[in-house]
Amino acid sequence: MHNSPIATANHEAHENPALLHHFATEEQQKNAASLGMWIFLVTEIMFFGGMFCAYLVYRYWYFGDFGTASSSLDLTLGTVNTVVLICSSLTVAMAVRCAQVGKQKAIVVYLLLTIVLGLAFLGIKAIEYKQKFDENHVPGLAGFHLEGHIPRHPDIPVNQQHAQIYFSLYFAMTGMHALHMIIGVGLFTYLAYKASKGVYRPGYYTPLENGGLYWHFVDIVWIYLFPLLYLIDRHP
Amino acid sequence: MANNVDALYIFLLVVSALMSLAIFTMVVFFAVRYRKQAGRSAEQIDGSHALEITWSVIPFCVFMVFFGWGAALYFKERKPPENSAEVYTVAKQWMWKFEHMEGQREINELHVPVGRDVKMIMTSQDVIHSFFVPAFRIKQDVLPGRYTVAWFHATKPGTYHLFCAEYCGTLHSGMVGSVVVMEPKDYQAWLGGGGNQPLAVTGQRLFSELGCVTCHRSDTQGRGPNLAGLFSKPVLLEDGRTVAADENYLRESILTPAAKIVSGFKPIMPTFQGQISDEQLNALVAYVKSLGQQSDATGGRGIAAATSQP
Amino acid sequence: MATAVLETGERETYLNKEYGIKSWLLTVDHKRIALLYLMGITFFFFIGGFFALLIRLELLTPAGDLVQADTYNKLFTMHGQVMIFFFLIPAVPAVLGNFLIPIMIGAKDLAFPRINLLSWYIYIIGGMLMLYTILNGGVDTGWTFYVPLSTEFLKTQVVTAALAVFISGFSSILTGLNFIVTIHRMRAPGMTWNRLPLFVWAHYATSIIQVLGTPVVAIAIALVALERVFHLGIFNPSLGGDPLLFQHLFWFYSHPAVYIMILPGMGIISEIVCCFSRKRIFGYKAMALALVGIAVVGFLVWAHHMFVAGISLYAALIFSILSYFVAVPSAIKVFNWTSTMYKGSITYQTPMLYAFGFIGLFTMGGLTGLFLAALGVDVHVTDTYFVVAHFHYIMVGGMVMAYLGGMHFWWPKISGRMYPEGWGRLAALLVFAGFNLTFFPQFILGYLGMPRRYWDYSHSPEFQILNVLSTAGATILAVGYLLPMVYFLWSMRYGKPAPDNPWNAAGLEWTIPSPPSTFNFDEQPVVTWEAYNYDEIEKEVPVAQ
Amino acid sequence: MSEHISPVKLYVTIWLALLVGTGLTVYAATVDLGAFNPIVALAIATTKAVLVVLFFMHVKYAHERLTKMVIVTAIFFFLILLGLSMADYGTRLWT
Repeated sequence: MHNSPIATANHEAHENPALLHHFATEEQQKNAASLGMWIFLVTEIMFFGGMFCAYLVYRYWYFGDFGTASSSLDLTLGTVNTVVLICSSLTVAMAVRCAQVGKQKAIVVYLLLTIVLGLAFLGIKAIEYKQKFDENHVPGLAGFHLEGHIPRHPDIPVNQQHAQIYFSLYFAMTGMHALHMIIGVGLFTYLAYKASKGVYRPGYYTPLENGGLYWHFVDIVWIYLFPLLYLIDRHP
Repeated sequence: MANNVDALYIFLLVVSALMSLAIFTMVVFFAVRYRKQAGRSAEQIDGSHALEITWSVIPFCVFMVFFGWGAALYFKERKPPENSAEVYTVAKQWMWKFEHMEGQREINELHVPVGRDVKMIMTSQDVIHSFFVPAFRIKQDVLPGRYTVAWFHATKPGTYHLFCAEYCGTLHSGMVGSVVVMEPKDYQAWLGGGGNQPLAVTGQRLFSELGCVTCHRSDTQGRGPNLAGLFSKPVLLEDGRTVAADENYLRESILTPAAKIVSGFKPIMPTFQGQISDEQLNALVAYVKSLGQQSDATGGRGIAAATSQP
Repeated sequence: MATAVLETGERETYLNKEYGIKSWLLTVDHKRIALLYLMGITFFFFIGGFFALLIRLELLTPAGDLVQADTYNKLFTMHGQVMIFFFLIPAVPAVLGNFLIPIMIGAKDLAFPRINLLSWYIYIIGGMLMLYTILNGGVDTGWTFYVPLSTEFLKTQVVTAALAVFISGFSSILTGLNFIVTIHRMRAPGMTWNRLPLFVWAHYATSIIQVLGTPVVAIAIALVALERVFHLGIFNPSLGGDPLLFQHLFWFYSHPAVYIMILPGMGIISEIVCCFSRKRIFGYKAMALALVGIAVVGFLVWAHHMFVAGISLYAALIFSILSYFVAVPSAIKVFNWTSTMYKGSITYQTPMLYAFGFIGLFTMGGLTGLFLAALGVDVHVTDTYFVVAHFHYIMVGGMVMAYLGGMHFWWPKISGRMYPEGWGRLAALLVFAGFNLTFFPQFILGYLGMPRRYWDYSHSPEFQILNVLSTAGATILAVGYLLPMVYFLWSMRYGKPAPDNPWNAAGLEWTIPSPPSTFNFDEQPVVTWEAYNYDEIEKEVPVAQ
Repeated sequence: MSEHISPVKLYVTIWLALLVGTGLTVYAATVDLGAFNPIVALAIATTKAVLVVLFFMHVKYAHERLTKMVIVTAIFFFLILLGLSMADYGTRLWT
């Protein structure tokens, strides 16, 4: 096909320190890294996909109980967190753009902003978890109890078992997402350090770009988690 | 059923044997005929779409015969005939507990009459087990939290192996038993032995003891739906869905009543999850089903009679 | 061509370029990493094989007399987990694939050499955790980790075993990722998709499965661990959870995983059959397409493991018919290999003997798969020894035969030495005979109704004779497996030095010295020929040897 | 992959669109749309995800189809997982 890399034994290219020995050209190296990142994101889609599948099955079975459990989440904090993540995606995109145009100081600023936003997200998430512990909404702990009734059915109390399934999924999915955020913050700390050394420049910013792809992906997962977990059956 | 399964099995065996014979013969023939010889070198052939299509389409057609035959058999295996004798089965690590409609209880041994359809209504108290009687060619996993169903029709008296076929922990291989198929008269004699209370009667007693009867009345005045004639009928639910009132529906409605509210009723029934044993649950289900088989009037009387108890 | 020469006068190769533990443990050379993997998988193969032997010894007599019930359950569990996750899945891709793919496509290395090394370390960490599990009392969930047995009932090392599998999964994912990128981005000029050896196509298809499937089983097993440790309730039936959901997620990967094992084997067999028949492959495009087709359709059939588990009848229908769809490309492959031999000039060296064995055993394994896909028959034979025999025909009869065939075929390239041909043929025959004696009786046992995972069958002594045959076969098989290990090791020192192309075979790997130098090619090769150009090779060397 | 450099204005526009989408989805959840509530929620989420993928992740400007094919493949197999699982769960109650 058309993308067969035309690699020539170009010895001059090997004097470039950023070019690893087994690649013929910088172009080839860059394309390889980018494809690798996308394939990694494929595995991430399938990783979260397993949990989304479990979610779908139980939401289909226990729709009413899921509605009640969902409404017990703090919508304000959830919305704020969504906004925080969207802002962080913008700062990441800006950081990559700064590398493209060669504004090396601005890269660091945007990366630090991203880290701050990422930490803010994690902080808010921690507050939400704390609330769930205080309210006895943690599955598997003795004393789990969710007050309330099925949406629009004041006479049907929520099923405690099914509510536990909801919260199990909630903790598994948001927990796995938070783990990705923590990894992301670590990754961006490294990138910010490298950027402060002036490593990323218009010709070479692949690690930064791939880090950005990762961050955007984690953002997209949240874009789905937010309505699926927080916004089930909230209407009166 | 065993004969039907064996017929398909033998058909598969013959077709596979022919296919492998053809392939093995070709491999051996080519290996010998075209071995390296002086003065002859390999003739290059790039392939042939015509041949490739042939050996895709022909096997595919044969496979579709396998599929169709296997599927037809499966539907027969999975759908118990009406009016089968019913045996409620509770599996646990590592034993089989059976309860006949007539009230006989057995452990690891199942007595059934020859020439009668027998429907196993099974659940597990702990992990997944699997009810497997090789002689009848049937197998069905037994799951915690719901009923699964299997059926068979024994044609020859004798004693047959019963195995648990799904790995279930330490003594998985000890979770074995036997199915004793008896001549009808022997079976009747065996049934007559115990002076047991029929399962539905046990269920009826529970029905009043647990207070079910105060709401599920035989008239239309009850706070709960009238259960007479309910079994296997479609039920219209409050949320507009219609479900079939099968064993799993009855089970769920007793354990988590709020899950499926019958149209026109309020969800006031308390849950019985964790309050009754699997055996009691089976008895209740058997009782409600028995209401379906009797005429409404008899069912009503049965309940009315039971109301006199405290 | 300036070939580097060492002070000792030897040619510099990837093997003698550097010495010392560090030069191996920190290497980023795909060939050295392949050898690191070779050590890992050989180690785990013999651990798993040891468990298998104990299982067979226990089943020699009907009563459970050799080991305790719990021990037996641990044996078959750990046999399965070790063999599947630490031998079968990495074996061909991580050893032969790792070694050969860059060379076959004319590259100096995989696209991500450091990630390649990382995936070996991840594999080893997973393996160490598995060893820890074994030494710390073992695990008895069955390799399938079925809930709720694994989450709530067993008292063994379920969490560490789950973690071991989880971690090794990432090794598999990274290997697959590396291969896909390498095959897309690193091909030499002229090495078009239509010129790739089928071995490379097979690994491309395999990698797709690794990348798409492995994460799903990873999360399923992670949820089991979470359910066990934190008592989350996702599959818990007492909360209204569905144990079958775990089975769906598990088999979504674990069925395609069978193709992770067998597809690379199919790649090897294509290389061997062509070489020893001196022929181009019959129907290159159909063969490549069939590999990818099996990988894709293989994702649509997983619930055929659950026909008696309590899934819906209608879902069973869908999965049954789709299972037959996947049989068609498999049939194409068998017929095309056979046709490749037609009018060839066939010789019977050890790799070819393994290829014959593979075609026979894979055919039988595949055909018995048709029995299991037929719903009505599956009800009877699933979870019996019939299934055990079926998947061993595919995985051991198919994949291990192909693996050994490939090891013999490329051993001269890997080690620079020839293995002893006579011993090689003997071992191939022993493996074939031992294998059939071990597993053929199990088909019959299964149809007679012996359930799998039974420690004690004293209630059915009629099963004994077939079990004795099976155990007898297993001992022959064990000898057949030990022999190659012995003579491969022997040949590293005493074997005849291998020429660059001992089989006079086609393919870029045979154009470079044995063993290759670190960067494989001194000059960037440019490919101008189709795969398996045996017509041209035969013309160049009219009568080889 | 992306030598393309997007203008800041584009990024800010996408960012604003994402924020509007968030507001919209929260609002839509409070309105009774019957069966359409989840559909609307998923449609908004998907729109947001597509914006992120196309512009923030630069897929719109990728030179080759490969990146898009990779994404489509992943979504396809994810839907296979959901679809065939629901083929079981959706038909269990059929008789």
